[in-house]
Amino acid sequence: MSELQKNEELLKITDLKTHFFTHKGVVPAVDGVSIEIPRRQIVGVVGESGCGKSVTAMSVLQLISRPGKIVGGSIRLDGRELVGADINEIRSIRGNKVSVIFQEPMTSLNPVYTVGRQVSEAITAHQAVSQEEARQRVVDMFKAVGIPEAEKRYKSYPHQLSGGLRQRVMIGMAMACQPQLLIADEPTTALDVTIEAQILHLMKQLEHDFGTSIMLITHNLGVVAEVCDYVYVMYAGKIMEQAGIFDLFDHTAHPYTKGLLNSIPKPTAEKRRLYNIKGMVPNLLRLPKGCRFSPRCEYARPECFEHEPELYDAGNQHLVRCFLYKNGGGPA
Amino acid sequence: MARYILKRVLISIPVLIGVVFVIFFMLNVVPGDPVTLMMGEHIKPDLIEAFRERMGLDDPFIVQFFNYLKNAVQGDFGMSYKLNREVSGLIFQAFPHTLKLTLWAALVAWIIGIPAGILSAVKQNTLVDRGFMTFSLMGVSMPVFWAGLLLQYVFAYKLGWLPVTGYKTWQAMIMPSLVLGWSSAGTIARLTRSNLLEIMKNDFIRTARAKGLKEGTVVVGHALKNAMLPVVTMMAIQVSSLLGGAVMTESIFGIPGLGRVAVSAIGDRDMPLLQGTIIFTTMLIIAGNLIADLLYSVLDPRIRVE
Amino acid sequence: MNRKYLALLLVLVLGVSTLAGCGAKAAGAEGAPAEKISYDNIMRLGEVTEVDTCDGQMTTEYYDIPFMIFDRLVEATSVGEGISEIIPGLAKSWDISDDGLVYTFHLQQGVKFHNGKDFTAEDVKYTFERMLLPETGAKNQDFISPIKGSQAMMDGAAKELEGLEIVDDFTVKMTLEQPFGAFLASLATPGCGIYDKETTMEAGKDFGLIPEKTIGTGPYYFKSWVLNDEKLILKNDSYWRGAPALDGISWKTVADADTMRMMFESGELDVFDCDYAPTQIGYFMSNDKYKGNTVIGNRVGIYYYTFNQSIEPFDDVRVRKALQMAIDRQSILDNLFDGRGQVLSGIMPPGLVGYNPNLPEIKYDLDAAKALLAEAGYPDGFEMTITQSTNSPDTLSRNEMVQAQLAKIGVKVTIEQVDEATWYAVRADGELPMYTTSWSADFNDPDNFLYTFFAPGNTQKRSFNFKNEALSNRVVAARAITDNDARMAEYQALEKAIIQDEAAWIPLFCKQHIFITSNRLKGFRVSWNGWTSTWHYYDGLHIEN
Amino acid sequence: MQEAIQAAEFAEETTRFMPPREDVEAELLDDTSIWSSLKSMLKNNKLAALSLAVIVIVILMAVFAPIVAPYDPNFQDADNLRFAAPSMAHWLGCDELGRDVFSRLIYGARVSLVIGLVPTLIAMTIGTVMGLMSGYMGKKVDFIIMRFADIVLAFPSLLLAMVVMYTLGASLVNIFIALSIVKWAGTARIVRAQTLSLKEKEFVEAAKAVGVKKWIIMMRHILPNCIPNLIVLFSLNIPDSIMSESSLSFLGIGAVPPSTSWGLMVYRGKQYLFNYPWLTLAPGVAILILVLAFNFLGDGVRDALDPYLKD
Amino acid sequence: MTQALLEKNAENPAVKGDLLEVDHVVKEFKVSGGFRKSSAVVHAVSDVSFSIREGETLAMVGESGCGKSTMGRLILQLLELTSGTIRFEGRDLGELSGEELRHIRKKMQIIFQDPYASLNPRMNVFQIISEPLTTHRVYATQKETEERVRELMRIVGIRPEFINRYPHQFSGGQRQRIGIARALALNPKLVVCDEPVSALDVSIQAQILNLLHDLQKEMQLTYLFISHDLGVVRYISDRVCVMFLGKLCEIGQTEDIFKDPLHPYTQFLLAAVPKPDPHLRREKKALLKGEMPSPVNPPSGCRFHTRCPYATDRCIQEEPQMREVRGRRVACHNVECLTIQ
Repeated sequence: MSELQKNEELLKITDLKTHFFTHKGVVPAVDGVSIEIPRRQIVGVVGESGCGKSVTAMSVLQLISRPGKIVGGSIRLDGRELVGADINEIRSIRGNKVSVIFQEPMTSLNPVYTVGRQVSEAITAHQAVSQEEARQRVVDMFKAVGIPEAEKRYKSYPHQLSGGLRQRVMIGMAMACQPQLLIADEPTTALDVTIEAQILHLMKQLEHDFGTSIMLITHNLGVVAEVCDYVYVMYAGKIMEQAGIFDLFDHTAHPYTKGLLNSIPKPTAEKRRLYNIKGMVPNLLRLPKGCRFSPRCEYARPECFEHEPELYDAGNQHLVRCFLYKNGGGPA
Repeated sequence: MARYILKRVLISIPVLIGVVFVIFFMLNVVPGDPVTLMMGEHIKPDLIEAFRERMGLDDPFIVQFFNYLKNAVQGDFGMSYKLNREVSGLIFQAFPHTLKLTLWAALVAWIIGIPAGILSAVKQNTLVDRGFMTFSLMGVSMPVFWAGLLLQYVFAYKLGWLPVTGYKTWQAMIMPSLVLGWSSAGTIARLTRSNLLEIMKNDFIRTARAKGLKEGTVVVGHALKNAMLPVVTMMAIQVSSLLGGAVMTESIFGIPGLGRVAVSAIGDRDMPLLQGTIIFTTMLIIAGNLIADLLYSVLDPRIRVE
Repeated sequence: MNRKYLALLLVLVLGVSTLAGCGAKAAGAEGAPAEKISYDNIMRLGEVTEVDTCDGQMTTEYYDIPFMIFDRLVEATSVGEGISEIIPGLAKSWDISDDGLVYTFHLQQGVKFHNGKDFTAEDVKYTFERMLLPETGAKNQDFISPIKGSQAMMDGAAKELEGLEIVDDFTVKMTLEQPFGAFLASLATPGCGIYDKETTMEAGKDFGLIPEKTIGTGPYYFKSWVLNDEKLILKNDSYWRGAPALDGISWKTVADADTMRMMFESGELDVFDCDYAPTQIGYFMSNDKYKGNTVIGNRVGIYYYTFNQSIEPFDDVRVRKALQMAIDRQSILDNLFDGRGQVLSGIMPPGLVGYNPNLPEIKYDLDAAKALLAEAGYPDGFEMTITQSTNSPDTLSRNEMVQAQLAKIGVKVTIEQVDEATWYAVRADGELPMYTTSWSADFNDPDNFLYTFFAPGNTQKRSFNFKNEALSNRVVAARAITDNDARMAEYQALEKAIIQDEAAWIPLFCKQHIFITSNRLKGFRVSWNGWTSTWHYYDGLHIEN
Repeated sequence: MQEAIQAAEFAEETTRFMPPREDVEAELLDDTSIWSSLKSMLKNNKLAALSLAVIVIVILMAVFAPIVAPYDPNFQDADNLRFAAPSMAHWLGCDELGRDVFSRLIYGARVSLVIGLVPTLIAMTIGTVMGLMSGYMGKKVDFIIMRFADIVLAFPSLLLAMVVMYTLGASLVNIFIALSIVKWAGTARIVRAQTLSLKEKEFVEAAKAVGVKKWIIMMRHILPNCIPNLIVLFSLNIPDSIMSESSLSFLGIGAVPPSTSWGLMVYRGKQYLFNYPWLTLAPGVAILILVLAFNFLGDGVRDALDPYLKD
Repeated sequence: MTQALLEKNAENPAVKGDLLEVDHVVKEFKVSGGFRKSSAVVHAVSDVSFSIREGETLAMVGESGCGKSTMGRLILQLLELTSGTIRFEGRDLGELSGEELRHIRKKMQIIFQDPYASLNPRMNVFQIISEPLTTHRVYATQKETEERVRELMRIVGIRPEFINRYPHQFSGGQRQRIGIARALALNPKLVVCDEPVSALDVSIQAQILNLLHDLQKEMQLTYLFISHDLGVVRYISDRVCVMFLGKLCEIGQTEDIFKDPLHPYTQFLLAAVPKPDPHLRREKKALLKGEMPSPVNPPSGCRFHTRCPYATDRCIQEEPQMREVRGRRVACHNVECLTIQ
């Protein structure tokens, strides 16, 4: 029934909790995150290392390995609940309806098999096609993702390709079954800027050509500004702010997001001191009481150290987890 | 490829010469005169001297060494003092039996070690893991001769299923290969396990899972081949340890192989025979290394010859 | 590309394994019979060390096959408990001159070697001269060295044996340097088997090594020899005494005695020689399964400990006597050999001509031993070393018992283990401090004991360094005493003087040689001297399946 | 400047830093020292903990053998106690000379342990020095040392040990020498490999940039970082030495009486397997358990130190 | 015009004020390629010349594999030159004796990229920071050394109480501070910063950049700042040199280069950087084709020609030399026509 609801988001993550049960204690890497990804959109998830953005993404396909575990919340893809679903059902979705590309194209490809074989495997895992047909589709896909001499590259091993080509192969693999959702986990971080520009361009093109939604995980606000339609900002396992791309940059609300934006060296001639957020990311094992950003926040008020703020609506699909916006207001 | 093999063979020559030298040196500083052992008790000293001279035993050490080397290159390892036969003949007679035993044992080691390693890795830190590792490590932890004797006692003496000794039939080969193979299965299981665990942490495993592959396909199709690469090189090291173990296995199971030759040669101070045997086994080990390297290069596309 | 390499690899692996297979076959073909041999009527025996040669002249250790494939001029056979007798062999009769110097042998006629050649006097002469020529490197010259001119040959000074004369095709005359009472007996030793001149010369170094080239006149011919595996002899259908009842005899080389025992018990061998596992005697003897399957023979031999008189304090006769008294020989015999033997106080064991049953007993007496030690200046004992060769757990047990026993009189024993070759080498240099070993008779004469051990030179070679030259010289002189009774009396006197007065060694005991046979093997006998190797493998032995 | 200091001071309360990858598990392991890794391994790996307990018990028994052993191991009472079956008085029975097997086992543990430890230590010390020099100095030094290692590694190790033992004669010290000769090359190879990778590390470059002398770099920067690897090697080499000794004993060139090693006991006892099985089973099982324990502990140690080895 | 002159003088080694002069430096690595491949030569740095003036920050930018890190290590004598000369304070480093080199090392230090690999995990903070001091026996007593270490820790913003802690007890940013303290221990003149912030999160990156900036002012440091992050480079540097595949493309004042890049590679590089401002998003972006060529077989002529949309036949055949164009130095045959476009 829910499948019929036309306006349903493609992916709806509600109050997701993914914790890691280490011998030192429980690490709440993702601590109640809600993300919605509409069809045909590029949604960015930004944050610094350890904020839980990748864990969130991996939770969607349940690629969390021990000692991590999804302990609560719901992930609905096209109205189907994925949390608690049968592993075979998840498997039928992986690489088929939802696929992933990773940060390191070198280590993400198996060094002992040809790239062609690895990509065609993604097809044959989900569709009953002949080897030859799978092969043809891989070659077509290679062409689509801009791999020159696709026929020849089919037989190449990962180490014979450059970083950029490898990432194209990864994207080709992800797109092989024409998924509805592509999760891109820091897809350009390991690449040089000129290659990064190529890959970002390719992703936008794919979104355009195939109508694939993209969940883009990154720490680079430049990349976000370049390609995303809507952005979630994460900090220490929680969403701090979410807004449309222009809203986020033009009306930055959360002190953390502001801090992040101000930390980036600006393209101005003056050599002023850079703004920096004091302190560092908290240890998830010992989260501060109240707002988890409060110890680093210059606007922190006594209540910030006591209570955890919720996401408050700042209008125009702009939500902020900060008491400053409790009543729709903003910082002075 | 051919050039590479040639290069490797050339590189191993100095190593071989070194081996010959070490053995030659060690055996020449030991007490006990082989000549008096060979000759009758009533031979006059001057005849013994004449014999020594004829055998070149009076030459300076280094001259003897080079003479030996010269002959060895032509395939002449001299005559066994004790057995009065050509050393090369003795070695070639014994070698096939050792090779057969070693290959069988290697097979057993792999049949026990690899599945045990895989299962232990997949079920890491469970009872299954501990059980399989214990089983395969037990082979390493028992003196070969003791394990052999117990097996003989149970399967040949008590149950009568298998012959106590022998090497001509497959039934006879079961126990020796089991004893010897088991003794190196632990190493293989351990290596397979740790490699597999290591490989399973790799990003490409996550990629494979993300493709929607079944866990079995991920392990066997993606992890195993990578994990097997170092295990293949292990073969080389195994040649050495299997040959060592064969010394005892052959004694217990009455297999007329190189190990027996070496043991009796040492006991008899039969220098030419001992030298020949050790040099030959060394060549086997070097060849094993070479084969392992070649295998590695065949299996691993990253270092494959283009 | 990938496929090609895999194919290559496959070929490689297959190649290696086929090579192994072929190799095994090739190796088999060299020595092992190509045709399938049925072991139904073949006696299967085992031994722990591989043999270096089957040429009886070249070995002092291994006589099984030389006994069976060659005949000697005369044979020694046991005719009763501990009594042996010389019977005709290739010599059907012989005359001895009155002065005991000239032996004339009349040879059997019509005897053929395994290759069909006739046996003649020429073969006897060749065989004896071959033994003496230095280039042969033979080791058993002792047995024929009494023949005149043998020393000259051994020194390389003569090419022919002066004392051996071919009278005609079937008569040989041998002249001795001096009378030697045990000469006939020594000709019955396995080292004196007669070879075929022509084939032996042809075979050269291969004689005794390659079965086809090792030709004799014996009841069996040498069929095959796979080193470290099996030696096989098959019956000589045209044996001059008549073909043996067995189809053949096989010796399996099994390096490990415990494995061998299991092979016997699971029916893979027909005879188990308890010498390989003396500790198992009790087990076999008390096991109902083997009742009636034990064959016991007295070993005409003796276990003993030596003293090296060049080493302090063994140069003191009181110390030597004290040690003689401090060892509980009966306990060793009981514990290590299940008591199957007899404690001895001399040199000559029962069963040897000249054995003296009335020799005073050396008593186990710790107090007397301590007193003697104190008298010699060692009231608190001293430290000493017993040397043994490695890989001999039985010797080790014996030494450990002695170690514990001597501790009771304050003597601290260190057991030193060296490998066999070193042990022999050091012993030959006269430098082993103390060791234990055994000796059994090659031929039935005291000379085989006293001369071997206490002739000048020999005592040094065995690391006794026996200092009483007068006694040593008497040992040599005794050889030439022609009157047998007088000779025996002299030997008994010498025995008492050397062992009891001089305390030159510690006699322990003689022991029984026990064999356990399979149910199917009948008529197994022990040779007169208790050896494993026996000429009796011909006589009366058969298999009932 | 002031601001920077403030920020840093603030940081002290939250000493955790998330590395670039969100691999929480690995990152948490990384934080611990060798010692605490081992401790937590023992807590989590019951088998390794049990193994350690076994080893400690054996070591204690060996050290306090005169107190623990109920009898003098060399006291013989062949006439009364020969092959006495296990009983309350003699837990593991008596041997062919009437000696108490249990007491001999305890004393034998001394020799077996010493043979496990000493040659391993010697070999690894030599191997470490060689490996360090070879890896760090490179060029000719490397070439020469590695060719020596090749020679040793090309030998069938048991045969080499046998030859050495025959050359030198059977004795405890010679076993040490033989096993050390056989084993140093393996360590050298591994240390060399690690030195080669450590040599490229930035902290070594930093030291070079400062002008620190070669051998100080080796000792201060390279060697300490090889330690996890050496610990693993050590724990896995010990059982190997114990087994080698038993092989040498079988060939009659192992431990020499009156000292008795477990290998020797197994070898001498095996002839009584049929009738008096405890003579060979007791020491055999003892070896099995001890070597297994070392192997399990070694495996545990390796698992625990794995993050260090990858550095 | 004056600036152009200044720039020109700066490139002239004869002019005083140059702390470091790099002259036609070439570095080739022989790669044996393991045993299976025939050995190859990697042309890591090919004929590079530039100089650094005292007190300035020269940034060296380029993509991975362009040879910028190798250049840094060559300057510090951590690698041997294949050819060319490097002069520090006018002295040819290649001709120094071991002792002189040790002495001069005090004046040149390095800060590394990876805060994890750059500190010895088995040494505590005191040992790490004091190593330069003890190596050069700066202080006679342990106490003085410790005092200095504590001072350095204060300077870089690590609480001196942590002196006995080990690296793993610190965060990446703090480790980087320790690395900086070690580099500063001997009061160096030149500090080579090899991607000092690229492994750090944005917020920490800002802290470290500020620290480096402050330190430069206080201690009159000269930086060679190696980075691939153009934003960071623009923030911190006075001058920039751009490298491509072992060669220098362009060198000049930072602002000049960022506002008006001359070399086609510099242009593409700057265009490729994602701007943290969605309003600057362009649908059609000028993208650089292809991948970085291999330094084992660098392209003939201009090394950039395989990717350069403006490449002519001349570019394929003839290697462009560095020449002065509008106040900076560029290695491109077609600079003039390009800028006209």
